[in-house]
Amino acid sequence: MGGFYIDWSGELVAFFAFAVVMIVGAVLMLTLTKVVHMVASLAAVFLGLGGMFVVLEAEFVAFTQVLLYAGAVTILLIFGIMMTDHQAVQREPVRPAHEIVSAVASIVLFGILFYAIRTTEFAPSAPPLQAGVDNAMEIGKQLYTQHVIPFELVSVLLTVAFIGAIVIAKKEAE
Amino acid sequence: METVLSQYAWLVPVFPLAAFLILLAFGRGMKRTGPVIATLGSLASLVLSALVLIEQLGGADEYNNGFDWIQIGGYTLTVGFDVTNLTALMMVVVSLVAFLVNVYSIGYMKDDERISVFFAYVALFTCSMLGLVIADNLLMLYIFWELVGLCSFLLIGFWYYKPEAKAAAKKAFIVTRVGDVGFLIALLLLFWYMPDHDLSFAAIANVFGQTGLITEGITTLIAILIFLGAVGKSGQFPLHVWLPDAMEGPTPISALIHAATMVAAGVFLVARTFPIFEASPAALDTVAWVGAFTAIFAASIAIAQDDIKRILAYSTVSQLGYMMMALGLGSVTAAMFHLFTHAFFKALLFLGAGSVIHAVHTQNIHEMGGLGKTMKTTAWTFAVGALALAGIPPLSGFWSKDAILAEALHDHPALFAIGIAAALLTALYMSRLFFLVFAGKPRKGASGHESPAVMTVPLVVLALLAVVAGFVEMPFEGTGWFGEWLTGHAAAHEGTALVMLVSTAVGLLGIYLGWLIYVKGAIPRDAVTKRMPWLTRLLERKYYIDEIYHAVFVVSLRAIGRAFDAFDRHVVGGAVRLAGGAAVWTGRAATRMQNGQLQSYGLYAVIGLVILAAAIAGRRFW
Amino acid sequence: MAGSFPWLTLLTFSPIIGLIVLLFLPGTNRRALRWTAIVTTLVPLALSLWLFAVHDASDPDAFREKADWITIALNHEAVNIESSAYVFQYHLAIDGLSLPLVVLASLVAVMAALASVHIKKRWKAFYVWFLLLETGMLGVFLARDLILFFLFFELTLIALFFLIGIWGSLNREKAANTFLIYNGLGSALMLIAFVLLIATAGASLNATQQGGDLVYTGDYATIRSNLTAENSLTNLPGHYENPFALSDGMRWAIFILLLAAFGIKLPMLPFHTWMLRVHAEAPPSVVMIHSGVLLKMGGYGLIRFGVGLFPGLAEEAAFVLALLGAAGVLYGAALAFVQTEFRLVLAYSSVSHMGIVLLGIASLNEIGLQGAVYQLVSHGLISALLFLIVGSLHERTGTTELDELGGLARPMPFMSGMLLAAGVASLGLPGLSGFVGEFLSFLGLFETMKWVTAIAAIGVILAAVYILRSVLKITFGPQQERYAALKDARLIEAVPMIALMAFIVLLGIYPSVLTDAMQGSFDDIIAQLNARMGG
Amino acid sequence: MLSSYLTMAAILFCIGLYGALTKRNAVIVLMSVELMLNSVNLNLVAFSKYGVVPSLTGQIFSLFTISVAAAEVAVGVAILIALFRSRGSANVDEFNEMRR
Amino acid sequence: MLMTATQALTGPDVAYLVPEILLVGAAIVLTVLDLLLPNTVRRGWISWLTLASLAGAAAAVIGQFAMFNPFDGDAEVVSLLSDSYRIDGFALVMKLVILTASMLILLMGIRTIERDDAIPDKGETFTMMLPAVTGALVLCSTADLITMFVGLELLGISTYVMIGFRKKSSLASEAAFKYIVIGAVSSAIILFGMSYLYGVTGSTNLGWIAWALEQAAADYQALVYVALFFIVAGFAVKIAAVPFHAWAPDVYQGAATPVTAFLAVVSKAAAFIALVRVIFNTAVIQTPFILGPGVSPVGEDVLLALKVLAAAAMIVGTTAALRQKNVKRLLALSGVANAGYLLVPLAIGIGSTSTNNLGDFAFYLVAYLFMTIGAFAVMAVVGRAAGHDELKGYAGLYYRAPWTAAGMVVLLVSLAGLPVTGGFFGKLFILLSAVQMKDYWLAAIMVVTSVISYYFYFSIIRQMFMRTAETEAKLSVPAPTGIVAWICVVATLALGFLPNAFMDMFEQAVTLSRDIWIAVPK
Repeated sequence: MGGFYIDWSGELVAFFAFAVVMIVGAVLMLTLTKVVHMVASLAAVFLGLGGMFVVLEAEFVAFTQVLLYAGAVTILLIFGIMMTDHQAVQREPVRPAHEIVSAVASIVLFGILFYAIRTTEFAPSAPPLQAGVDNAMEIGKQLYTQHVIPFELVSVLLTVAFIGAIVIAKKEAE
Repeated sequence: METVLSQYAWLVPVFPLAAFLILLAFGRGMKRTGPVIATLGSLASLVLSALVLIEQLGGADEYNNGFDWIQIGGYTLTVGFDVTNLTALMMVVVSLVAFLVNVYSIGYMKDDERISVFFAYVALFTCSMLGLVIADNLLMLYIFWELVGLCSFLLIGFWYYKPEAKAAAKKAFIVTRVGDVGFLIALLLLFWYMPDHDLSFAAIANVFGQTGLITEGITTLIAILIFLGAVGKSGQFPLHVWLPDAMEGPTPISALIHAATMVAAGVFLVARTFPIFEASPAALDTVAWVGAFTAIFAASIAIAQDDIKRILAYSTVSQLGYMMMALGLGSVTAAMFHLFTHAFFKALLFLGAGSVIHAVHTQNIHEMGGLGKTMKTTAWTFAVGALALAGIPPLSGFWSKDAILAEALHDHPALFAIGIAAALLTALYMSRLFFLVFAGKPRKGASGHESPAVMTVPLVVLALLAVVAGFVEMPFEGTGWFGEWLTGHAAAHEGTALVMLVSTAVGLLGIYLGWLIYVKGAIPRDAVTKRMPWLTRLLERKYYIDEIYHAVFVVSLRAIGRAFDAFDRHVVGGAVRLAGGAAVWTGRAATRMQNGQLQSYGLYAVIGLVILAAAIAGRRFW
Repeated sequence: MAGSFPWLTLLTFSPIIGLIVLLFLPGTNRRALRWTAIVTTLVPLALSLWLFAVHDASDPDAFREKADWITIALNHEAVNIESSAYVFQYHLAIDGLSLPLVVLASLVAVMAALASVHIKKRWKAFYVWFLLLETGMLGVFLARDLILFFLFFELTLIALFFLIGIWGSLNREKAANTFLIYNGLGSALMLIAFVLLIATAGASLNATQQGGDLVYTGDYATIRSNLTAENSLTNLPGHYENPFALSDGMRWAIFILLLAAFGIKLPMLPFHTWMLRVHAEAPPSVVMIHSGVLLKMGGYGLIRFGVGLFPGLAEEAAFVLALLGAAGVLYGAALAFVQTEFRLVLAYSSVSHMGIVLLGIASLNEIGLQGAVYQLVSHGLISALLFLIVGSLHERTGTTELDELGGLARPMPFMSGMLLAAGVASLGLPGLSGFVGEFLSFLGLFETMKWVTAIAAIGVILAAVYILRSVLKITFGPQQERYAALKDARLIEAVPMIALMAFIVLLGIYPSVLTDAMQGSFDDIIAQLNARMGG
Repeated sequence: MLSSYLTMAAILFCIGLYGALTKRNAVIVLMSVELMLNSVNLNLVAFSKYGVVPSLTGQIFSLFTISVAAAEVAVGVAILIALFRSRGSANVDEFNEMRR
Repeated sequence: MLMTATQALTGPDVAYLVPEILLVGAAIVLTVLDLLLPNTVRRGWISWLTLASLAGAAAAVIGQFAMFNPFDGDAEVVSLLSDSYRIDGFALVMKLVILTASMLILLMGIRTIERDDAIPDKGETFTMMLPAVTGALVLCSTADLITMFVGLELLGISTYVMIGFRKKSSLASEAAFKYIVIGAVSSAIILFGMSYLYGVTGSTNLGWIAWALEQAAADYQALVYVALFFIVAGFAVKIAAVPFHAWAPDVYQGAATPVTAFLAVVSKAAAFIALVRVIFNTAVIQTPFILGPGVSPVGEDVLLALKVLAAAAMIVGTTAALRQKNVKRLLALSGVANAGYLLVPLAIGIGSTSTNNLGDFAFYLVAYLFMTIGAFAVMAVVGRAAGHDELKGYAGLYYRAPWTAAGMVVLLVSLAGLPVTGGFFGKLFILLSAVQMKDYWLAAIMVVTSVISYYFYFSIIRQMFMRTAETEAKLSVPAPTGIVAWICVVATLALGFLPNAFMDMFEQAVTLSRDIWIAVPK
């Protein structure tokens, strides 16, 4: 990067806005005490990420993100909470050593990543992808040609998960 | 002259061997016939060796024959036999004494339930001893040397249930082994230094006869090491300690092995390898001084002992010292002569002692007395032996001891003085022994009775030999054919008259003193004890040599063993445990990681990733 | 005479035939099982004696059996090589070094089979493992391929683990474990050394125009000749530096690995502690084999692989080897002297006697090497005999503690006599085999290292000390009441005792029977050493 | 610009990781894992636009990731429900019946 | 842009997917049948039909040898969708391995699962194996990161579900939960690495990546490091290499024994197979031996990381097992150690003296397969009889089931790496390669840990042969389980006596340059 020359383009502004939402959401998820609140803040992160995808001109992905994550996954997690310990409150830490070591490890790992990102100078050999409006169309095409095998496999995977989840979660008649 | 019988000399040891094998295989059922077979075996040996001797006396050539024993690459170890005048003579001595002891033992051992075992051992010993004698090279001699040691060990421990016998047997074996190691190393040295790695006596004589083939240092080393072997076997100081203890064996064994034959093997060995000694004055001196010291040292102990056989044992040690001294003085003739006569009279004394013990069932001379009346034959034959030992003319001991003293006087007056002193002591302790046992009144009701003929006849035969054996070599012109025959040149006889006078006087003096003390009581028995109790104690306790050895060797070896044991357990074993412990410890740490906490598992993974990245990739970016 | 019949294979695997027969016998019929096993062990004995009789040192190929076993063509891309392969062969052969040990192994096996009367349970399984063990040890001495050798070596390991663990005395499991781990470690070191050898000296390359045929082999002879011919692989195509060249450091590493591996088995100081427990815990007939044959695999390996492959290094290390040997002799003797348990006395005595083997090896001359082998054979016979007697005594008295024994010569004259005879054989009495091995080893070493030999010779005295101490403690002394009613040896015990003693005497009186067979076995090694000195 | 997105993704990843390693409530742990997976999507989409060789593949990859992650959550929650039935607790640190 | 030249799946191409399609189809049909049939109908036949479909898939794979004969050196690899999917020698052989293992495990599990009261839905447990195996087969064939990820997840989610199906055991639920969380985290880590790899090379195709990585490693060294290290770490979790292994004992313990066997063999093998493709197309190529001097050190560093992982796995796996008294956990730790051994051929790279890493890997994998499945089969029997999986359950097994005990000895001896077994030669080949590559320390660790492992493998033998059982009653061995155990024993011995039979076949069928290194479509 070399220096902190900041070009306040529209993308950057949007990026920062979403970044703030996401980081705040993520941090809140870690610090809030009530489980339901945590889920709500996580949903905020998901939405922020969807916004970021839009900024990156990946509208289809953004759409999927919002639908699947902010929608389905969050609901699923709320179900999970409801069916388990919905009154539960995150208690005071009882494993300080574990938490400190985890924090240190996470921070060091971030340090490594940050170092790697910052020391790299990106010199793309091609201009940024300007997908334009037929983004979804192109994605669809590729999914059904180039990536048809994983696509079909994912359908199998979803079926498996579906059946599995039902069978596992259903109550056994004693 | 043609050698006819000498070619078959190898049969001499084979007869007793055959007897041994027969007894070993069938001995259990042969309590009666077993002894007879063994005796016949030794008789056959005696006859054949006598014939060989006669042939050799007749001037037959020396005869040698053998074959390869081990052949490795370019090296050969051989076995073979040698008939020379020396070996022929020794064969006769050995087989004669063996035969007589066999006969004697038929009577002496007849009540023992393991009599056939006894005779088997004796036969094996006879075989080994004869093998030792006729061996034509040093290795073969060594082999038989060890075998006679084994037989000695077996026979000392014959009454295995007696703790003393067990201890004595063990001691005999181990102490002689110390000397044997010296012998072994000498053997190794000789093998690598001799041209063509030839260990035969002929080659040794040849090589060491010439100067310069082998350096003097090595020669001396070899000689001393060989002598070390002889010291062990012949009970010379400082390895004499086993011999008195060996008296725990049956008395005929003491006569055969520990008086007449095996213990003389040391002398024989030195005589056989004498060219090596001759090439090294230092070695000769060593031999002479060790011999002389042993002679007087053992004689002094003998005075203070109470056990009849122990006295005789120390006497043997002392006489062997004489022989060694003779060898050290360079006179094989004198040494062999004394060996020859000593074999007879000492065997006689032991068998006589055996006869006494057989009768009174004790070995303490203070518990005997007056046996001269009840055991006439034993008494007079014993007297002959004692006089011969004391060096009273014209018995055989006189002549042979005289030859040695003459050599000493000629070469080394100091040694002569020691020899004379030892002779005095010899006469003293023999008279003490004789008078206490046979004179005076019976003590403790030990009246005794004469032994059967089968025991007394050998006594008589030996007594005769003890009388006449000395006449083969007298210090007069024209009578010294023994030395000439044995070594090829006649012994010098200078100043012998003086020696004869002095030694006779000393002998008589000793006997007189003994008579004064023990018969007449003119000098109180405790005269010395009262004034110098420490001296008596010192002599009684044999100069504390056993105690010193125990402290120095046994205790320290045990301490070393214990120390090593601790080392083995804690250091070597500890290292092993440590290695195993490292694995277990790692495993324990790894197991502790398995705390069941999912998040800990995740944390390990993250830490692992961080460390891998930081350590391996990170080094590229520092 | 030999024809093309696979005599060596028959010899090695004949116990397996008996094993198969055993499987069909009912497990409760003790006599049938035992006699099947005994008869089975007689087959290899007969074969090995026959081989011993007809063996001709000048015709080493008379009984060579070689067959392709594992030949694997490997991928060879990225290297300019036409083809490459692993070639591990089934390769058995005899020579003067292995022959005496084969005879020893088959002989001791017969004796141990006879001695198996002491086995009180699960006979069928016992004989199965027993016969497997025999195949293993015969194979070890015959194999001429590194991998094949290793297979047989490990077979003995597994078989012995079971034999100790199931039929041993009180602490058998622990003993079996100790044995397994310690010896496993030894063979692991050996495996590393072997793999290093195969990967370097085992590689041979036939260069052609386009590339070459690269073959990695475990063949002993190939590895040996490659090791001696230093630069056999400079014809590697391309400009790679010879990747198969062994640096001096690697040579030393391999040599030391081999030394340690076989040193553990021998056992060499300070790798001996595992053996104590085995000696103390294993059943008599197994200790007979263990002490009588398996330890010998260590000495055999040292000579065949240590000295045979690296004579030059062996020469440079000779002094250290000799010191280790001498230390073993004295250390073992001193420890044997203070033990209070007879089997431990014998165990330490083995340490001491195996020290003599090292001395013989360290001499690196023909006398010493033959002496070492002689000592191996002799100690094999003697210790087998001793442990047979110990087993018989233990069965009767229920103890091997020296303090609790005594005066057994009266109730058991035959066995006591045998014990005494075996004892004196063990302490190196001339006329018995122990002496010859000891003497030749000393004699050989004396040429080069006089002082070490002289110091080690003190062990001769110590041997007398500890052997007599313990043997006399057991047999001599006043008779003890509780042992008065004990019976002397049964016929089935006496026969192996007498037979072993007969061999001990034979080897003691007429050593040529063995030395002639070994004649020329070490010519290669000696020649190489001489060449070194000349060059 | 790419660096910013990557940094953002790294932040999310590490926060998710921290959450997964420390949160006691099993549902939150699952949520944290989702956060980690989401950060990957950000990477992919960012690379898809600004990468060395920009291509749609990144976006497609992220679609796969999203669907797989959803399936994973479903199964995870189902297992958690079954576990909660037998344990009566949704605290991760109490799921330690098996250890050592 | 190369990637935009998209390739569609044509009709004939479907023929190459027959095994996978067969399995998926069977899975769906059987599941539907299971759901539709009334509860009164017995479900025993479902397991046999599952087995049959696996056998069908295996037959189909064998049939594919006709389409692409790997033994023919000139045959061209069948590549679908620009290497998303490859039918090459490596894929075919590995698919056979996976299918063999799956069939054995299924056969062994038939009776075990039927008798397991903690599994209410037995039919699903069997049918769920089919998508799992499909995932594994996909991993054998794919050379595209996306497909690889999906395959990995298909395998993963199916196995989470299989463990979770043992609902009535709270241990199993705990195991499933642990496994899914750890699995998801590892997936996230792998994905993170993959995303970077995609970013710096612009492709998810391994062939392209292999080609582009040399430049990328020069330009974006740090990111390439992160990418590869993250991928390695993620896969290390899947294969249970230390310190990423801690989940394994818990999960193995909780799962039903056949499922455990599936985890230990199929899951591990599939992850390894995928890792082989990744590593050989990235790290192994980025070494001086291939690209000449001056290449970025990243390749060698990744290999070094793999070596460290291998060493740690061997050491920790073996030593931790020393104190383990639960046989299932013990086998889990043994699996950790074996992961270490299997990592070695990947980690040592190739050089002028050794290029047969794949052969070493495959041979040991096959040996591992047989010995581990065999051991699990015996464990299933013993564990059921004893009611627990503790070591003492094996006491006196020799008296109760002598032949089973004897077979177990062979398997344990093989696991310990002693001759004459497949385990021995597997280790030997790896060892030879390691030494040829001059990685002596790794070789030393291999050998020493093998020796340490004697202790616990033989502790089972000690229990079986040297202890007495509480009961003398004969142990009944269900026929399918017994057959599996004996197939494994015989195969283990066969691999030991005739290692060349498999090795030759493999070395002829698989070559690095054709099967692993993907020719970049220029």
